[in-house]
Amino acid sequence: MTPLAAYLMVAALLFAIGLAGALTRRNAILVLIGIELMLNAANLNLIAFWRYGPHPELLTGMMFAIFSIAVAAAEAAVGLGLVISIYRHARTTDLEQMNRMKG
Amino acid sequence: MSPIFYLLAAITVAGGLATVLLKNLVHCALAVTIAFLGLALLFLSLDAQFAGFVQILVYIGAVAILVVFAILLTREAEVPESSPAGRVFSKTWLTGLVIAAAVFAMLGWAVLQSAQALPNETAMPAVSVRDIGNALVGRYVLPLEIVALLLTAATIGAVIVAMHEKEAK
Amino acid sequence: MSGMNVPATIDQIFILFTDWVAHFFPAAIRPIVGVVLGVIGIISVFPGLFALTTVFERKGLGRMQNRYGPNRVGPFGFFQPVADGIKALTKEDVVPFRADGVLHFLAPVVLLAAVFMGFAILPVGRNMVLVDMDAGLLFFFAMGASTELSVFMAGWSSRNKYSLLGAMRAVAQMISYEIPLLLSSVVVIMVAGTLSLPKIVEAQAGYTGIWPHWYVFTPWGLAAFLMFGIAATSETNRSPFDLPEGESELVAGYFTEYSGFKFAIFFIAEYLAMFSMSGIATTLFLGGWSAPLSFLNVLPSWFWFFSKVMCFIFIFIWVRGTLPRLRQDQLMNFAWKFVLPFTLLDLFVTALWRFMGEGWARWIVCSAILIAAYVAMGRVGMFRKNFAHRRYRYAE
Amino acid sequence: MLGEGIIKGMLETAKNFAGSYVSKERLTTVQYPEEREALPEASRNFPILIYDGPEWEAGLRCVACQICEKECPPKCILIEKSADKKPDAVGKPQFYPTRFDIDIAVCMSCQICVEVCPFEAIKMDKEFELATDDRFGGLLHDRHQLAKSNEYYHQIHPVEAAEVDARLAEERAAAAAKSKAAAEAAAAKAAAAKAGAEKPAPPAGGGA
Repeated sequence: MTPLAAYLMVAALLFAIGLAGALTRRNAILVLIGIELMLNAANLNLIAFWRYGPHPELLTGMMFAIFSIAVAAAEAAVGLGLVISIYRHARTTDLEQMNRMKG
Repeated sequence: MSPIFYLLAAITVAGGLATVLLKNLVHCALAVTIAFLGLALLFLSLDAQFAGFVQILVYIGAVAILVVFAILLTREAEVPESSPAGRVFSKTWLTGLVIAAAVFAMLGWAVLQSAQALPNETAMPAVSVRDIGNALVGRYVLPLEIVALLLTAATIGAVIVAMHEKEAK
Repeated sequence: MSGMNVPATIDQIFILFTDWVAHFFPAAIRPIVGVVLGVIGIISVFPGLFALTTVFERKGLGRMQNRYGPNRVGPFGFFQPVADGIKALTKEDVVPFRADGVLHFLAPVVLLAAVFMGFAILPVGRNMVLVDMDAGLLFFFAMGASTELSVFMAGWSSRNKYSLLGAMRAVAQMISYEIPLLLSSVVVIMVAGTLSLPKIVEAQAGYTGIWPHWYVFTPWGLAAFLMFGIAATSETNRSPFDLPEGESELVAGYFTEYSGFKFAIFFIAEYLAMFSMSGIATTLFLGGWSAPLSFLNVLPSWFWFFSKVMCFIFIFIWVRGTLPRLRQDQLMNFAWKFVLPFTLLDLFVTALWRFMGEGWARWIVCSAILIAAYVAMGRVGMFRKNFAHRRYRYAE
Repeated sequence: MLGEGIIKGMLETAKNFAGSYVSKERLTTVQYPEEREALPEASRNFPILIYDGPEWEAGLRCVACQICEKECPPKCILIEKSADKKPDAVGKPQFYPTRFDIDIAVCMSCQICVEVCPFEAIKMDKEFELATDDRFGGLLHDRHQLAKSNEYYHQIHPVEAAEVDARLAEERAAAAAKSKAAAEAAAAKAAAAKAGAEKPAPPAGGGA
């Protein structure tokens, strides 16, 4: 069986990739995607810990992951709504041009 | 470590990398779907059937589609990012890469440090969807209600934020 | 179970055959052989059914419009799909110059794969299910959800405005109708208490007198069944919800730029999605493979399953031959302002039904609520105004 | 109530579905190559050239006036005028086409050639099964392929052909009367001249 550490390493790698994406890309949508990737990496951790933890029948990690997925979906919806709304005002999704406080 | 795990991990990481590195926005959105799919399969390999299918349903079926819609709705704004050659040496890119690498190094170090202490094998938990349902409306009923409220609020919020402003112009 | 008076050999003939083939192999790989045979069964039976359905659909549509359908190739035109297949295979595979080659190629492959996956959990007869998954229904909907992205891939990679428009329509429509689809199956899950399809079928087994205990014969079941049917028609892009491919306005929607074999794959995938949707509807509401009347149990279970699926197919064809295509705004209004609230109400009614206990009272109360809601939403519903007046909105 | 119309429509199609198996009158289509419906009188496809009498080459009504060639909007007609003359349908000596080609790949069946023809020589055919595997030669019809007898014309457009025949007969009669009158006049003149100068009269021109 695959050791828990392997799953944790994959999750860490994915988290780092998501972080790099969120930090380097200039498009707001891609930043959101990077954040989603980080959330997903966290979910993988939760599921892996649930599976290898002492009391899987209590479903703690699994529940955490399911709620996290639900929250992430809500976050994506609102985030993308905001991006579209900003795009309406500023005609851009480039974060470097979105630094003004007035619309 | 089974070859299947390597395969799934490779798919997931490759999808993630492609998301960050590809230039075309739509390609990025499709690449992130591959990462989501890889993660769902990893969940399945961890015997978390329910979470795996929910992952596919929510991420591939909804979030990826949302992202794609957002990309197409803001298509005029597709600014050509600075050329790849120039990007490698740009300050933002370098800073981001360094921070990400540092975070990964730290996480990896932490994992490897505790690898001995981590459990390597457990019996497969006998968890059915019925148990998950019972837990959701039993032990976790308060979070469930809060999530329900959050989702409703998010739906309304997203609609209002993105709604067509009436006769604004 | 009440179905024990069926001649067991005929009923289980496919299982017996699989076991017989598997016993030639070493014990270690016998389960794999069984699964492989099941997969072969699925990928041969349902495309075969697809071929037959295309002929029946064209002939049936013809008859509904007072003309003969195809009747030239072979006896009564039944070799028409063979001719069509040869034509599709020998045609040139055209890829637009500016198209995104990789995505253009991947889209039909991904679509067909996702659609085929959905058949894995379909119980086509007693003990005849490839994988009895604990979260079977969720698996089915997860696979259904992943077809949307391949539709988008097809439309976007073609670099054609009609394709893109068709794909966006298809995706918006599929997302909108996925919610009522899921909610109307949640109704069944609530009562059956399981996501596993064979268990849902078993929950509907048994007869009162000669009448079966199917969920469609309850007020909430009928309502959910109708909503499921509407949502399923829309999910599979069938007429009258076929505006993603609307031939008269969008050429062919997201597969405008596909030709030859790739087009055939889209075509097959559409029909296979229709079969799997019919199969799920049969399983959820019509008792799966159980016989419609108790004494009809003498016929094998798989016969009943496929008969019910074919009935659904006929209704699909019948509706296609009758109703005109909706407009995009009508479609969306209908989904969000009628189907979705009604399924939500049905969810509530089902809970009421569950907690009211046996007796006639729950029949009357539940039917009254549903009928009143239906009439009220149909008559004074806000969507009537929007059906009549068209408000133009332009993309920015 | 919502859905009433849908049910009504579904019943209608169901009636059609069942009815089409019971009564053949419901079916609006025919099984084409085996069953054919008579084409209406006014149906038309591509132009043909009409000839009188048994010999197609001798009987062609066309006098190579080239009006149709000039009027044809897509320019699908090619006519070459003969050097010599021969008597036409009415009896006057006229030129005749040594070449008359119509490219039916170009023809758009507008019937303008028929409208402008003063000699009733070009008419529209009803033949529509003209498909060929040779798209250049096979669709370029020469005057032999285009020539169709007057009887054939009567077959495909009986009413129109009868009118045309009546008109031609009238013209022929008029021409005959005219030539007769001319002959008589000539004879009278000749007689007068004979009476006057005792000279032989020139033969009367034109035969009828």
